[in-house]
Amino acid sequence: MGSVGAKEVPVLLSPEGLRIDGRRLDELRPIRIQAGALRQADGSAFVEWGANKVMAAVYGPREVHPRHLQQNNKAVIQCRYNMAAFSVDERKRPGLDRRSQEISKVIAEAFESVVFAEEFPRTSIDVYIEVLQANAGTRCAGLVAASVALADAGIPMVDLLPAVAVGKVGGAIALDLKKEEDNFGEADLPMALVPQSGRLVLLQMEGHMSPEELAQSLDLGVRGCREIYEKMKQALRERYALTPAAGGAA
Amino acid sequence: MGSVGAKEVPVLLSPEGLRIDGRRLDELRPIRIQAGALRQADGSAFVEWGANKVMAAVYGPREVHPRHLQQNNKAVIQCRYNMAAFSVDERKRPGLDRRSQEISKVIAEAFESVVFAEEFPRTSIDVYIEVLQANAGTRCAGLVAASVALADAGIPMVDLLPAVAVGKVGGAIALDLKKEEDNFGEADLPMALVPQSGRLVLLQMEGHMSPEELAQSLDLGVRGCREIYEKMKQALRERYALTPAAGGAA
Amino acid sequence: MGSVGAKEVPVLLSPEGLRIDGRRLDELRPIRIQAGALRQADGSAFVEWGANKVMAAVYGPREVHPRHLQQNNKAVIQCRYNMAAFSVDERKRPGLDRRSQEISKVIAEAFESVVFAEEFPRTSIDVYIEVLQANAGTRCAGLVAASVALADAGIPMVDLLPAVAVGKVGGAIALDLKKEEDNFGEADLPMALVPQSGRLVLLQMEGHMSPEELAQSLDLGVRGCREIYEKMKQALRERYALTPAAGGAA
Amino acid sequence: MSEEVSAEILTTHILDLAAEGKRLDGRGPDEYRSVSIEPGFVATADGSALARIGDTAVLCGIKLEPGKPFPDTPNAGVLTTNAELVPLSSPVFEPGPPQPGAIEVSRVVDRAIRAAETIDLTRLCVTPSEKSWVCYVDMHALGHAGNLIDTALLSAVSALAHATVPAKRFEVAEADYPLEVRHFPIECTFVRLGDTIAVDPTFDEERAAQGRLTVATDETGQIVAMQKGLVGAFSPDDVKDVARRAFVHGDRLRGLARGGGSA
Amino acid sequence: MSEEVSAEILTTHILDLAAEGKRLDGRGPDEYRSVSIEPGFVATADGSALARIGDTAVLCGIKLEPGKPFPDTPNAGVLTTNAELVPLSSPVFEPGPPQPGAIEVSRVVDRAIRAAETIDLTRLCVTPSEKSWVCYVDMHALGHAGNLIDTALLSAVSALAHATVPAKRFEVAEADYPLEVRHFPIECTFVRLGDTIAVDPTFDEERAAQGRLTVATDETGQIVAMQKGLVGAFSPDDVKDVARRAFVHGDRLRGLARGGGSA
Amino acid sequence: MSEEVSAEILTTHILDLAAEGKRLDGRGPDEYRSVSIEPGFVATADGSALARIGDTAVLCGIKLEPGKPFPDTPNAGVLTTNAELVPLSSPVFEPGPPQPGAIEVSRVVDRAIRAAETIDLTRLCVTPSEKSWVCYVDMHALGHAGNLIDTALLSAVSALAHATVPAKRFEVAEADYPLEVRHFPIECTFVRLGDTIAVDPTFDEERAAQGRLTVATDETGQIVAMQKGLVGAFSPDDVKDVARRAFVHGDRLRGLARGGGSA
Repeated sequence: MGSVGAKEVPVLLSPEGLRIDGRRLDELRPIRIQAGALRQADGSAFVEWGANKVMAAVYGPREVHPRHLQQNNKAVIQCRYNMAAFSVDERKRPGLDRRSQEISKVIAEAFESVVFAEEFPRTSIDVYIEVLQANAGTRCAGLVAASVALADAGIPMVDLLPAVAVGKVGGAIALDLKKEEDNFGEADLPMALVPQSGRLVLLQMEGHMSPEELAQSLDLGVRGCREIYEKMKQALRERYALTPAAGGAA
Repeated sequence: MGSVGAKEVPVLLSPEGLRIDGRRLDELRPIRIQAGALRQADGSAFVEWGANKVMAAVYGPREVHPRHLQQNNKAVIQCRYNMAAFSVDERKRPGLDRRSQEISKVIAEAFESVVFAEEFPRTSIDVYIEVLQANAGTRCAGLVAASVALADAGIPMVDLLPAVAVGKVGGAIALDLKKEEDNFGEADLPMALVPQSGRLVLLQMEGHMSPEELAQSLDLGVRGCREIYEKMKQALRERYALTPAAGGAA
Repeated sequence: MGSVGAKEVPVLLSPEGLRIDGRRLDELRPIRIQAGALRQADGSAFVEWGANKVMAAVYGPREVHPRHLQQNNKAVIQCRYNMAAFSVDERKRPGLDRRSQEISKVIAEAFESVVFAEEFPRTSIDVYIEVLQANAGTRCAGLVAASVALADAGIPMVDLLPAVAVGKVGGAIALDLKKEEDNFGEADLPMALVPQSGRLVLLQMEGHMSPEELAQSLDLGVRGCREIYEKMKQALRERYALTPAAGGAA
Repeated sequence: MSEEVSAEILTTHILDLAAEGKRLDGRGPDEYRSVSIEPGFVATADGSALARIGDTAVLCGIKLEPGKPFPDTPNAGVLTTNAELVPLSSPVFEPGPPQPGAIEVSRVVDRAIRAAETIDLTRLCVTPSEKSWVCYVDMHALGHAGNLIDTALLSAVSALAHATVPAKRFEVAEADYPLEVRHFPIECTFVRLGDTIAVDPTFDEERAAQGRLTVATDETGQIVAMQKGLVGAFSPDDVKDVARRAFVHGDRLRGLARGGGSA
Repeated sequence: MSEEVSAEILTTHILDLAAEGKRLDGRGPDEYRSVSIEPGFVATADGSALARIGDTAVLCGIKLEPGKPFPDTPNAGVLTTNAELVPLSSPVFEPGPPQPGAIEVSRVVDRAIRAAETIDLTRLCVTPSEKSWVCYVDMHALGHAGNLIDTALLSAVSALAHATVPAKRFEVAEADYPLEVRHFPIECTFVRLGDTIAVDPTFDEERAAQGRLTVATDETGQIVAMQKGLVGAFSPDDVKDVARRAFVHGDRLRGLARGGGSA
Repeated sequence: MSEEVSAEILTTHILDLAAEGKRLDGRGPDEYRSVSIEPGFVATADGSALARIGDTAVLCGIKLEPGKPFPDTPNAGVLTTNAELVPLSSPVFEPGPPQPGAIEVSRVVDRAIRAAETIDLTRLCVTPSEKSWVCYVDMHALGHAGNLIDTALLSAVSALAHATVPAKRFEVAEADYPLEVRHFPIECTFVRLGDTIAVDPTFDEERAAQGRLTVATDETGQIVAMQKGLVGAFSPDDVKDVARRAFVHGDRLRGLARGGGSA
């Protein structure tokens, strides 16, 4: 999407309808989810998704910092999505830029839509997402990791929150864009689904899509989310099959 | 005043004693004051003065933020004078620079000199001034707008605070400098008057003036303030003649 | 120590074993300590040490700011080591850089190791160090000044804290490096001693030293500290022999 | 009665009304408040417009200055978007660094402008890799009575449509010339109030909302940007329906963004 | 007895004394505390001076570095003034970013230096639009017992008067040379205490004051800067009278600023 | 039972055990927890390594970019070290600007790398005074269970040892080439627990400690950096003893830093 005035644009779709990495249009990148990756946190997860590596940790319910954010009738959910300086091609200055702050906000709002926050008045549930290696789709990978971490922390929720981005590359709607597709594609549409209700709690979009393409994208994204949902549940099952806190990020 | 080493200096006073825009030395620029320009605020005013456009709003008396500024025996008066990025020729970075912070301080002190703050202990009266288009004299325009906004908010005060800058251009003392006069003139002296007592609660000066010129400037400035005072009262009369909250900045 | 890739390296040790300013290897630079240099502070001291000029002031025990740092069972000791913009060859931007923050931390920890902080629960003891002219060894000069200021403020302590840096120049271990020695020497090792116990509460090191050189450096530094200790006690004796608050930094 | 309690009562009332297809200010669920745009409000800017939707007002000023292209887009100018939600405009905004809400407004508007290719950034390049125009889009809130996003984009698109490239002043060309605007993205924001999805929410409706959804469309029938915000959820069918409605409103408001005026 | 209460009692006492033309430290209303200036206090600076008025002390250091002229003044060097009111100097100053009080001191001193044309900035230009000296005037408070503004300007003017342009060190010229100071502005600060207007206020008098007025004069009989501060008011006749008194004190203190010493 | 009280009980217990030469996790006073290093963890970095000591984990990524030498070292590249103690890694870290603890870790690691002359900065100079490589060493904590400093330096040295200079990508040379690492500094941290001085403290041991001492050694038998931290004191003999022990552990861990693996 940031390609205006860029040097050269690659071919994103082969005549056979295969993508730059050989995937079909409706195919996810490989995804590996490890619940309980950090011993210090109340809940945690490590996600490798294509060439993304994302760690998430949950602390809480605990005291609210800063104090004036405390709410009398429910927990506040604070999210901090952060990218490591070395996670992208050009070194990123440490600290939260505007993009990270916006993503932190929409992820927090997504979780507020499913967590039973009124069970923990006057507390904070802090969700931390660290992107260690980025290759498009980090907000979705972060959401998936954080959602598993919340479950690992025992925070009661309506449901897990699978997430995936759909996009448009070479004129076709495609699932789960990787970096080159995201950079040079025509549209990007990340979403997060509540599987139980079939509703979306995160939805953003940028690019060009007709109403028909939007409809097609939403359908494809929902299917992708349901596929990821199974992997999330599997990761949590594995976590509790193991002896507690086996640890190890990698 | 910022002309040292600059490219070229214009002629500021004609042989007939007229100024760059045809005004006499003791003549104000056109001024239009609209009380009650913002519905959200407790009081507000919009001022167009020459080529200045300034909006002011007052909120309060209300809770003090940050809390430690609270005073047990009176209201604190907080002022924020801010310039929009596009209000000046060269784009200004958003946020308060040192100049804005100094002006905020002297304006707050001017209002503290006339507001009956002891009537509202443990509260804050917040005065916000946004300069949307600047052409010299914005602190005076801001003070006039904020003073009308305080009256519009029903804050009890000794008196309204008219304000104007006097300066020295082409060797002569002149009322209400516009931008070219301010940039290339020899002195600038903004002031704010309490009409009832005839005393000044804001006074700054920069440039070169003999004691005689200072005396002349103070007299001219006081006359200018009294002229503006009439326009401020007229704006408030119009405000209350109208049905409430007619709104509309422009 | 910051000499990699620098322009030229001077000769630091003469064939006679004398240093760049004619000192022997175990010789301190001249040091002058004035206790009670500031009337506003609860305790203060001004130290001229070689070409260093350092002022220290102590305020407290007093209310803790910010409040959440307050400790129920003891005083918190807060230290702010700051360098004036003009104290070094190349102008330093005002405010605390990372180096100043690290030094503030290790100095605070050194004082926490000797002050009877539990005598003043829920208070703060604030130690301010301003480096006005720097020539290597400012953290030690600051520590000495602050230690005398703490005594001047009547804060109960196990002992005063003399401090000095030892280094390696021209292959030899030398006491109390000056700027050229620090810039082009092979090692720098600042330390602060509790004379009563013979233990070190501040110790840092950077450069290259064999274990034997380390042992030699520690012994030389301890001797240097004991020499400075005498000057510190003398300064406090002079302070109380004088009529109170004779003042004057210079 | 505390602010918190009165807000809760108001929320209940808004939801009750919505269940009957009604709104507090008498509008239907698919009705905008009055909209007006005044281009050229600020003479010191290279382009400007004051947009109002009801009592929400945003003033946008454009400034163009010579600068350098980014290394990864050597043939393009630079576009910088910033929204200042100054405390003058609402009791809920505080002084200090931009809050997440202000950042979201900036970024959502920025995405719509950029994705719609509102201006051709390559035409803002003077010498590849060396010199290009930097186009600052500064939006200043002057009143927040709900739906800041739509108001902000209206002000920005209109300000761009009336902007001049100060090429003569900066000695880049012989004469100043108008900034060319190729597309006119319009953002339409909706909120869920129970089973009703209402367009152009007021401040109180935003507080009562169970989800907010913004859809930006252009004049060629394309959706160019979307943003779901606040706590709450939308079904895929909701999204499709909202997109359809966004085109209808977008076509109507686009005329204002081009020419100014009120509707 | 709380700090607040004791401050209030002290204020009443100061005002009572003032009504009889007296001051807490025995001075008359038109008397300064002892003033001293020590130039050359800091060897690492290109110029420096430690100024004291009573127990108020400000150390100013000048640094000159090669830089670039501002685009709108291509033929002039750059002057940058900064006051650090460090917490070492008073229990009322806190660590952290500069507070409004520190900003006011910086700006008032800066205006006096600039308006008086203390140094000829065009002589700090090396190559128009390309290279010029940046002259940093950094003031560091070492004790705040009232009247920081006058003390700060004394330290700054004296430091400038004793400064050297490090032209050789930065390879701009063959040899270093003294910075030329053309004018010697002196600031005199007054406070209203009831009907009395007293010069050179102490810390407690500033707290008791019903208005503060600073007037900067130069050696040619010109007023070059003024600043009214604090809560309170002055009549135009007060201002004229204060200006007259500022010239008398200014002429006396100017000798110190030029040469150092005490009075 | 409050956090404060339980921490105090734990401290007493740790000190009691130490008096008998024992530790909470069964180690002896001179034993490290398990140590492992995984080089090449991050593909987007020019070099990277994930180091673990027990449950403490630090991920270091190296980035090299063309830049300019500092004026006072015209023949050298630039090395920049930064540690992010992100709140994900421990309940004691808070969001916001770097705290003194994070700054200390950065600076202690930076000093060890620099003093040991780990990389030859002059080889990172491309054109003297004009162009050089800037080498960013960014360390990201992923778990803080005590002894961050040793873990951080292990991650940094290993990441440097496995880094590539991206000379082709930045068009500085025909091909990328490995960054040459000349020395392998290893930091060993000890804490005083009563009369015992224990290596590789856990989080709880650091809280119980009466002083912390870190010694960095290189493979040539030199001590290159030291840092005493926390409240507490060490005698000169303690320091000499700790240095001796640091060499033993250093020699063992250096192999891991070079090649990766676990011990």
